[in-house]
Amino acid sequence: MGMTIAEKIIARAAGKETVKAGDIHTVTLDLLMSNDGTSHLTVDKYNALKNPRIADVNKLVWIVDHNLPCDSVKTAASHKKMRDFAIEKGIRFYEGEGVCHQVMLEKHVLPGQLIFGADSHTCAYGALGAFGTGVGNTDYLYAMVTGTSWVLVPETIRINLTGNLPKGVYARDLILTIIGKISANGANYKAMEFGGEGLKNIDMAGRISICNLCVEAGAKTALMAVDDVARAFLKDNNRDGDIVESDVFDADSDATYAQVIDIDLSTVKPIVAKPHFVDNVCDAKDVAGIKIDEAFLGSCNNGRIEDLRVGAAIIKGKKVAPNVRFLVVPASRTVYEQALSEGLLATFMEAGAIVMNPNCSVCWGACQGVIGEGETLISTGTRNFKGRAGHRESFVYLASAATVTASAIKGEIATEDMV
Amino acid sequence: MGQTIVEKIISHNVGRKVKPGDIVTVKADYVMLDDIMMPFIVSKFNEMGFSKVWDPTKVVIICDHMVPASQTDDIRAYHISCDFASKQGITNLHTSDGICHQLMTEAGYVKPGHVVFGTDSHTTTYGSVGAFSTGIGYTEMAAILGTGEVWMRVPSTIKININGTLAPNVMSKDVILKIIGDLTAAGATYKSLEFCGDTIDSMSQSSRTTMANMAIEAGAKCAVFTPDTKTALYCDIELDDFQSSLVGDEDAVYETVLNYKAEDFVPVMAVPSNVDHIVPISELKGIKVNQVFLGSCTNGRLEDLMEAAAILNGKHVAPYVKLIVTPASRKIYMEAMENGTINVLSKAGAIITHPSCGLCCGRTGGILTDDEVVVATNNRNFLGRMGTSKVKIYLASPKSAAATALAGVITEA
Amino acid sequence: MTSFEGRVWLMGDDIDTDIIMPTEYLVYKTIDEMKPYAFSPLRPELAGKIADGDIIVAGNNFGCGSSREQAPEVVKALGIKCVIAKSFARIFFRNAINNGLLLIENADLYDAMVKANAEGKTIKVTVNENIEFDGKTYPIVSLPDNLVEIINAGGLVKAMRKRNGID
Amino acid sequence: MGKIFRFYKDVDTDQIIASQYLLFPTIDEMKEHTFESLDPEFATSVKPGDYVVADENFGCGSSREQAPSVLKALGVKAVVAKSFARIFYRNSINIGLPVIICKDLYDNVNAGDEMELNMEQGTITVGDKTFTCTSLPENLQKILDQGGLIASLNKED
Repeated sequence: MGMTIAEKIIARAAGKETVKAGDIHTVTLDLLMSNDGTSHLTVDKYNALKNPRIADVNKLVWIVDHNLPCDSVKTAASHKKMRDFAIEKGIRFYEGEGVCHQVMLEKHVLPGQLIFGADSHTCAYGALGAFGTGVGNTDYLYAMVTGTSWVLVPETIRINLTGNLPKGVYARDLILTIIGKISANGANYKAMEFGGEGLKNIDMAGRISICNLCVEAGAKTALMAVDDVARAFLKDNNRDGDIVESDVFDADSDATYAQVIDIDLSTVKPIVAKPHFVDNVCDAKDVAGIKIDEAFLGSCNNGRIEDLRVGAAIIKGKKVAPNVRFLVVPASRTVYEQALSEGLLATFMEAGAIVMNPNCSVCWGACQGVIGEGETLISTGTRNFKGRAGHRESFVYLASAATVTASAIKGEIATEDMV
Repeated sequence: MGQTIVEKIISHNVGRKVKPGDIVTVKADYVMLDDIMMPFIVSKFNEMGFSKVWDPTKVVIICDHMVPASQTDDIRAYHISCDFASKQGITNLHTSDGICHQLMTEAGYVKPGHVVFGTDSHTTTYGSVGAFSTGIGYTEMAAILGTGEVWMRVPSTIKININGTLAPNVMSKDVILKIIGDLTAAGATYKSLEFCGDTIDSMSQSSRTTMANMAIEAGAKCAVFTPDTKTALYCDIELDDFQSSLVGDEDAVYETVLNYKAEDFVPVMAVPSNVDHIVPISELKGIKVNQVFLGSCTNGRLEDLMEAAAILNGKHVAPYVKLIVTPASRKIYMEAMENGTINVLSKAGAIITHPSCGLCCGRTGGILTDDEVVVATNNRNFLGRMGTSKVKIYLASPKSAAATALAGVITEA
Repeated sequence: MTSFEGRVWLMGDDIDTDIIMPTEYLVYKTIDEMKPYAFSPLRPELAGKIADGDIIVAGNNFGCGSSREQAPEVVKALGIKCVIAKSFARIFFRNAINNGLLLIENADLYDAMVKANAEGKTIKVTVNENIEFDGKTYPIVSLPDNLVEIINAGGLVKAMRKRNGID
Repeated sequence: MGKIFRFYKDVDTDQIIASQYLLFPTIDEMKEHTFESLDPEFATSVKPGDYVVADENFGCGSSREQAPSVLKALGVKAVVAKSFARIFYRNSINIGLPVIICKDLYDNVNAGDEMELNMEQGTITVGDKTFTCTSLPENLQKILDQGGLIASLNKED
């Protein structure tokens, strides 16, 4: 009986020959990522343990990205608690290097790894063939102390891609289409596995964007087979030598799937997710003309160099609409410096955009960039829940980098071809 | 009898010769309104019964304290700013271009000889181009918006004469900090500071701006420099006869004249929690820091970023120390991108934010908590300004700040 | 001449505007919302203790720092009848007058009260004449005419309303 | 007996506890903001022993464990929903907050009704109506019985 990628990774981490969906196994984790959203609580719980200890400090990566630079005294106290703990225990610590998932993908994630992140979008690591999943800080603490955890082997939904995305349509539109199709809990407890000839035509940024957003369909993780595109990304980050070839998995042809979805990429259109759910999607054209107050190009979903290139190409020589705030937030220092050297940041600045330091920004709604009462935001961020971007009476539309940039120029929701 | 610079500017404005102590009514050449005060200004303006500003071309509205917003209610001030501008036909509106005091001269508003009021105490900054400018409250601003004029008392002048060459590790920030220490925080209250001497003549426009900006920290009403060719170049004008006359006369009456030798200045910091509590860095060496802030209307200009970058080039800030860089304006940020400064700072580990007031105004940009230490290039180290009242704030020059970021402890450049 | 008595809160030199009203609270919609945070960096409990008619006596340079008019407004809203200091910072002085908050400069009272550790004691103020404390009289100077005009109008807003023919 | 607080479908973690409170130093400081945008009165009106009842996919969204933690800190005895989002479910078990799947309850009760939960029998009683709920998988029941994951760690020592 064949296995899916998720099953193969769990089998490896559990030290088993085979596993099947529905089994519960104890696994050894390869990496444990935690950010400033919850680390201060993890520290408190750690200190309350009878016999506090860390199984393997080399597997821990702690990243400050949600509120940076810090904007309140309470946050500052929580950051200090996290930082002091990391220093004391010798935990690898990043502050100011970018959004956690981007930093992890650039510097740490490798194919075949099983990774817990105290952040739901940890499923992004599937773009490099790693099983990343979001956990709470108690789960995190248990894994940190014991080096292990239990996992329920998820069923897998297979998404087969064929063809090519039309011009002006992006991976972001594809994943919004899929979430709209299967709904916000359509993949609850399940793994989403992407494959097919069409996947080869999607660049690394697009793949990360797809995997990252799978949690919005409830998925436990998202996975893609490692191919030349993934290997090239690791090579660009000087980590191709770290690949363990025996951990590079692809699904067996006779693997069992809970569901198989076939998508012809050429049929995908620019999509917008309307307030207040990610699965509340429609054709971007159907909401064109809705007035916006702010536009956001960034986040672990769409703050990569490829996304900035798309935005910069659209806005070059044009201006942000009067009184609209267009936030451009590279996902990491690496992306920032690349965009700087390519002149993209200058293009955005020239157009009147606000270029912020790499952080989570308005995607998480408690950092610089929040929106006010009655305001409307169009965003490449991950979520559009009520109040997610700031005031509880505000509205968030999710879209691709192209649609967001076009909207910033028009001052209302618009697609690339409308500016 | 001769006149000081500020007496000449006010005389020119009111059309007759004035002397210190005279109460006069001046006409504003420009007024500067910042976002954080806009809700209050507009409400007072309405309460006073005005409907139209006296001259929309002379009103400049700048959103800088709360852009991008970190709290949802901050947006209210943004909308009030944009709405008031649109209703009053004010086109001088900057929603995300940088800090007000940088933009007032950089964007071409304030020129030598102007009389300018702003709803921020650091409005003294524009004295660097030979203007009279001072901070006022929002009620008074509302009255000026309606009438275009305001009463004031002609200040007496303290002349500060500096001659010689500054040491390479001494910046104009060290000079003004030392002077504030000597004058004390209230030593120049109600007075004008007039800077002159060959050290001042050889200073860049940017360095002079740092000094004018901080005059308020000695309580001064304003600070003025004689406009020269550098000023003319910066303001993109040719000085007219009046502007060229803005020199303190030989026989002008000064309240005090302070003479300094440039060679006597050393790198200093203002230590917690008073701007006039000045200590040479040689006596502070080794104090551990958690964060360094390079920015603000005091020291967020291209020259400041470049001086810091020269020290940081090819190196990296100390582990666990955050270096936060907030350029003073969009133009400065873009120039610093263009000439490679931003790349050097980023490679050294700096966190570079969008141009705004940032940490200096204490609402965002790197707030700290109990027992943390920050070395900052801005203008105030008051208790609680950057977080809790147990945060220790040291004010320094960009060079000293950069050297400190590298070492992780207070260090002389 | 008007005279009044009030309980005294003693504060030091250089009480800056970040102490009187920290930036964090400046965007609150109303002065009433800001009130509880007045003086909080230095004396977090003080705002809750100040009662209507109390008087602040301070050292040099009271109100130095920013131009935030919330500072004098909040002092007035707390019920402070007047602030007596050795000296005032310029912008604060102007803002206080514009809001009708009485400020009195006196060099000796503060030293005498600090020496006697007299926080909480009552003093008597006769406007434009003198202050009485502990059996001694401290003379005060009169305000310039143009300021008296603004105070008499009830602050700058009222003066402007009159000018615009509203009141 | 406890009172029912009834919420709809796809209640996400931002509604349970919004981002701007997550970095407060303690759960106790956060808990007064629970369900702030959906029901600003919730935190003050909920009593220990009360229940949260919801439709499908309760707790979707982020992995923030602050979400079940604030409910537990306010004394919520259990959350009963037609289904739960994965991370929320796991987090709740880990901290010892019972999360009960019951397909029929939501459609048959009103906010403010009094209900009784019997976890051993897997039943819920509201007035004269009784509903059957699914019991927890064995390994999860074990964690819950131990008093959450932390307690199990402390027991090992």
